[in-house]
Amino acid sequence: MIRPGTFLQRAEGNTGRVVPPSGFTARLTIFSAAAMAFLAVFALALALAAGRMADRWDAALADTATIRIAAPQGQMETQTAIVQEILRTTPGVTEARVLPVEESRALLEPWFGPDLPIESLAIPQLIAVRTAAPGFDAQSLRLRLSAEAPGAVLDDHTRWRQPLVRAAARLRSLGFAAIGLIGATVAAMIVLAAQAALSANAQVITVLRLIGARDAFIARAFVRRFTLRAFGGAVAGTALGMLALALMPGDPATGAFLTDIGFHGAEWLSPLLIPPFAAITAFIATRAAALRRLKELT
Amino acid sequence: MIRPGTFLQRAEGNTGRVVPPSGFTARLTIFSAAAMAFLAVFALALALAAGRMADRWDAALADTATIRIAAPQGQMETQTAIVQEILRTTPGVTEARVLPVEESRALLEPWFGPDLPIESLAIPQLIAVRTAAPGFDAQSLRLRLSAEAPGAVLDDHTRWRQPLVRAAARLRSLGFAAIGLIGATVAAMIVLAAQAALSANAQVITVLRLIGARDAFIARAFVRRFTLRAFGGAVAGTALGMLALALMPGDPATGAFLTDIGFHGAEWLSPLLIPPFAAITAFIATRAAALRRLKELT
Amino acid sequence: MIALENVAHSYGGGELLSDMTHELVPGSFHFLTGPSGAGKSTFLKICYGELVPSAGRVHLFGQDLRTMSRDAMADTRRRIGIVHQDCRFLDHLPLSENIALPLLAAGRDPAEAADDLRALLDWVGLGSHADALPPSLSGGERQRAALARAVIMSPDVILADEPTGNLDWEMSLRLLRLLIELNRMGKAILIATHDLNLIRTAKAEVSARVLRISGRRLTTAGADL
Amino acid sequence: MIALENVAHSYGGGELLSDMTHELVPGSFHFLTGPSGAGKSTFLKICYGELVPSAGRVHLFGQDLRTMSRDAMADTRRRIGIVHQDCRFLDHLPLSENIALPLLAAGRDPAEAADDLRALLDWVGLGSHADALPPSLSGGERQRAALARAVIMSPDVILADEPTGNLDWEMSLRLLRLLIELNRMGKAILIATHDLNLIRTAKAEVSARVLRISGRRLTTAGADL
Ligand SMILES: Nc1ncnc2c1ncn2[C@@H]1O[C@H](COP(=O)(O)OP(=O)(O)OP(=O)(O)O)[C@@H](O)[C@H]1O
Ligand SMILES: Nc1ncnc2c1ncn2[C@@H]1O[C@H](COP(=O)(O)OP(=O)(O)OP(=O)(O)O)[C@@H](O)[C@H]1O
Ligand SMILES: [Mg+2]
Ligand SMILES: [Mg+2]
Repeated sequence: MIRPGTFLQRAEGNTGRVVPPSGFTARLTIFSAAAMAFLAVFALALALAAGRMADRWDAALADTATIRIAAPQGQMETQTAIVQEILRTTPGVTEARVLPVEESRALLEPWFGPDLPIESLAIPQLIAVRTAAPGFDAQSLRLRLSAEAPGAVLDDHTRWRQPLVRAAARLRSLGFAAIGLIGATVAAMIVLAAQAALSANAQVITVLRLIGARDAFIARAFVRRFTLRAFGGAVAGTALGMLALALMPGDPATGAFLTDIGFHGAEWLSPLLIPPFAAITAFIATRAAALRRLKELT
Repeated sequence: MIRPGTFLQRAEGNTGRVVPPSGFTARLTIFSAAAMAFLAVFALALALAAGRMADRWDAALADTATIRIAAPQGQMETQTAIVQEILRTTPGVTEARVLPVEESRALLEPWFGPDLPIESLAIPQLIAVRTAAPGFDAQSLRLRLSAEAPGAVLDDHTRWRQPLVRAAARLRSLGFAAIGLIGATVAAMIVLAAQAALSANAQVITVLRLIGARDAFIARAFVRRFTLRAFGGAVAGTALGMLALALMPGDPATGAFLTDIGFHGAEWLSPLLIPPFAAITAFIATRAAALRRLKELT
Repeated sequence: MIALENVAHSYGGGELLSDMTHELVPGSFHFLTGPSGAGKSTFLKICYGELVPSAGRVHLFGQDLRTMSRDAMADTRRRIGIVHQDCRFLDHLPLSENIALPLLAAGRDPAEAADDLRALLDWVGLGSHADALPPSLSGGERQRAALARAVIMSPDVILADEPTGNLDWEMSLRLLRLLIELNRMGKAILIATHDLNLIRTAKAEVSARVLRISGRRLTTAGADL
Repeated sequence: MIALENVAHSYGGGELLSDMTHELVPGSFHFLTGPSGAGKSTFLKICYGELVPSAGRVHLFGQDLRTMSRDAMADTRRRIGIVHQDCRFLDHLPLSENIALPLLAAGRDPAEAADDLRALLDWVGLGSHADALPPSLSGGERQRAALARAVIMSPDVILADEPTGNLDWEMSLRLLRLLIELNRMGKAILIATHDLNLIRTAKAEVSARVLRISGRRLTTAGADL
């Protein structure tokens, strides 16, 4: 069980003493904050990984195309030259690279084995093209190619891209939904815990009001305590979550999305937003609940 | 805000009346159960999708191998026949299928385009082999092949499989960890809410004990109420979660794992385990907490 | 029915009660007095087993407190009517249900005793408050309600801690008369009180003994009271 | 200082208090009596603004209750010492801190008043209980603590609801003497009580008026009391 450290008690000062220091509402608040922060760290990691993967797909596919030139042995070089010339004058093409034989062979290897007699095959020449989204017009390039280099075929990967881009979009929204869901749950749990604490301490509030304590004095005692508890709990949960992620055996070699859940570089800073979020939520929730409750008393 | 329906009140009967009907602990219990059930539905869907993908990879790769025969035009058929004969007598091989030209061509198409003059190419003959894990010994098959059909090479996909199998294993454990995490959180939240309710109702317990109510009578009133609340909340949360999943735009066409989160067929029954789990947890937690609290009183 | 033998109690600090021996027999009527903080409530709590004394033996209806099971203790409590000094109720149930609660706990149907309940409420002057929730009652009304709850099961022993502290003299007499009535039916009565007038009035009607806690000891007050 | 003008109150049902007019002036000493449930506590709650009456006007230190801001109300409460019938405390703070609480709420440092606090605790006989938590106090000890808390700020008005209900006669007299002392310093005192002996004793020492609530009206009891 996570308990408020002495630092919490010290941070509360003298006024805070009028609220009972521990008890079940304290545990409840701290635990809710910690559990939700822990889950939020994972959701955040998931969302970031999803975003990363979406970016990767977009970057890898959206701006690339391939031109395949199939021509009799003699005309291959001419046609390649023509295509290169065409690409040089096509708006939106940022790079065109004629694939050397080794690369074509590497692409084929899984199917034919390393001892493919590639020289003896009339395999097509491949040109990898990098394009810039707004200026590039695949249709007009296709027309020019068929007119000037009939052996060249443009493949702008649309067939592969469309579903992947759709998937990426859904993925992003899934990530955001998860974060929103967790955030709403944190907020609701803290609101409920604050209300629970206020109900449990109804007597404290009544006594304080009767001896002439102002609303601000009473509310402050509760708000301070709850904000600190939510913050402390969230810090603990976030730290645990980050630790768990850091200790998770990494395997980036596979490049698969699912094994890539975790934070990269500066992303490690993003979960640090969780405790302030929890604290602000607790502050607002407790303040509103306390003032509402106080309004019921004269 | 989710409120206990009248059915809950009716289910409690007469004894239940001794516990205050609503208030913040009721809301807290119901909300915790609902929120956690909602999250659990998603975690379950995630875990199941992870499991599905792991299975797919395993099935697709673990028990397959490819034999590639590169031989001069004339010897191709002989060697193919020899290899087929060898496979027929190899223990652990459950199926061997000579790939027709169309399939080889389909595999190559992404690289060479549809108008590849496949007949004119001396492309290797591919044989897809299905193996049964325990009996199959890749090493001895390789030795036999090199002795009897020197043009045949066995590719048992180890190179591709290893990282994917590793990834799949990690994926499965990730899924289980998520479910375990949520489950533990549900349990802890319910335990805390039950303790909160017992503390809030300390006076009820004291009064009942003083007027001669037996422990079982007092505990029953609380346990019943809490079990019903946790169950009701979890039913609501599970229903909402399942609804959200059902309404999520499906896109199975892409076949990508991440867009495949959801339940398939009989899997839709699995989240129905969540409410009983919540109810049992609440039952055990409240009973233990109530009896522990009662032990403090004489 | 309730027997204390060389009972002593301390709450951790010095000893509060020392070497007290006393027995409540059927038909007896006792008052318990002593300065505030002397240990009257503590003595009563020992009598009905809410507190286990630090030393000595307590027998409730023949059973030793230390060896009693929890269920036996609950069953015993049904034979003892208790008015606590700070009368506590189930704040969410109307007064009538609160007073009928001992019946429910004993597994009886409160509806059976509806007539008794009504007569009792009228006697303690709460007939018009049957549906009120306990927090809306006045201090004296709570005390009367607590007494009504203590006697509804017609228990063998009635222990009342300061039952008239917030009541006017007429109402105090009314409650006293109810207790005297019950005493005549053979119930044992023990009332902790500071109200000497009440004690004097009672002594005029029944043979009541007055116990006094002073200097940690239990003494019997003489006729000088 | 506290003035009620044609005040009436009902809790929803019939009218409980009707057409009450009364003023507490500095140096006055009042007792308030009436049968249990007559509305004494209700009257006091109206006097310190916990209840807003259904009709009539209440002025606290010259300000109209209806137009007072919440902060002004809090500040006014610091000039009124209140002993509630069911004395409530902060159960997690030791008695001494509970009694010093009004100082903390007023923004003063409780440490300054440490000597006053000690003297006050000794006067009400709680010197040895300064570090006890409220739930471990006896009924009478709570009442004395509540009175100590009410007077620690040396307020202009002291309203006490049944402050001696759980106290023995000696201790009641001690508290009465404290209140008479404060009254001689010019404080207005209003005590709701059932204890006629207490009223008689007080009348022998100060010129106390006795108010009576009966039949929804506020009357002044004559010398017949
Ligand atoms: N739970 C407790 N822990 C510590 N001390 C306690 C506890 N309960 C009571 N005491 C102390 O024991 C003493 C006797 O308390 P008790 O309630 O028995 O007194 P009492 O005779 O009933 O007094 P009163 O007439 O004021 O009700 C008091 O000084 C009180 O502070
Ligand atoms: N919040 C409330 N809601 C409804 N009725 C109430 C409420 N508070 C008090 N009453 C009723 O108003 C009447 C007067 O209550 P009050 O507490 O003023 O009486 P009192 O004169 O102080 O009596 P006592 O001497 O018993 O303390 C009682 O009958 C009580 O039931
Ligand atoms: Mg007592
Ligand atoms: Mg009153």
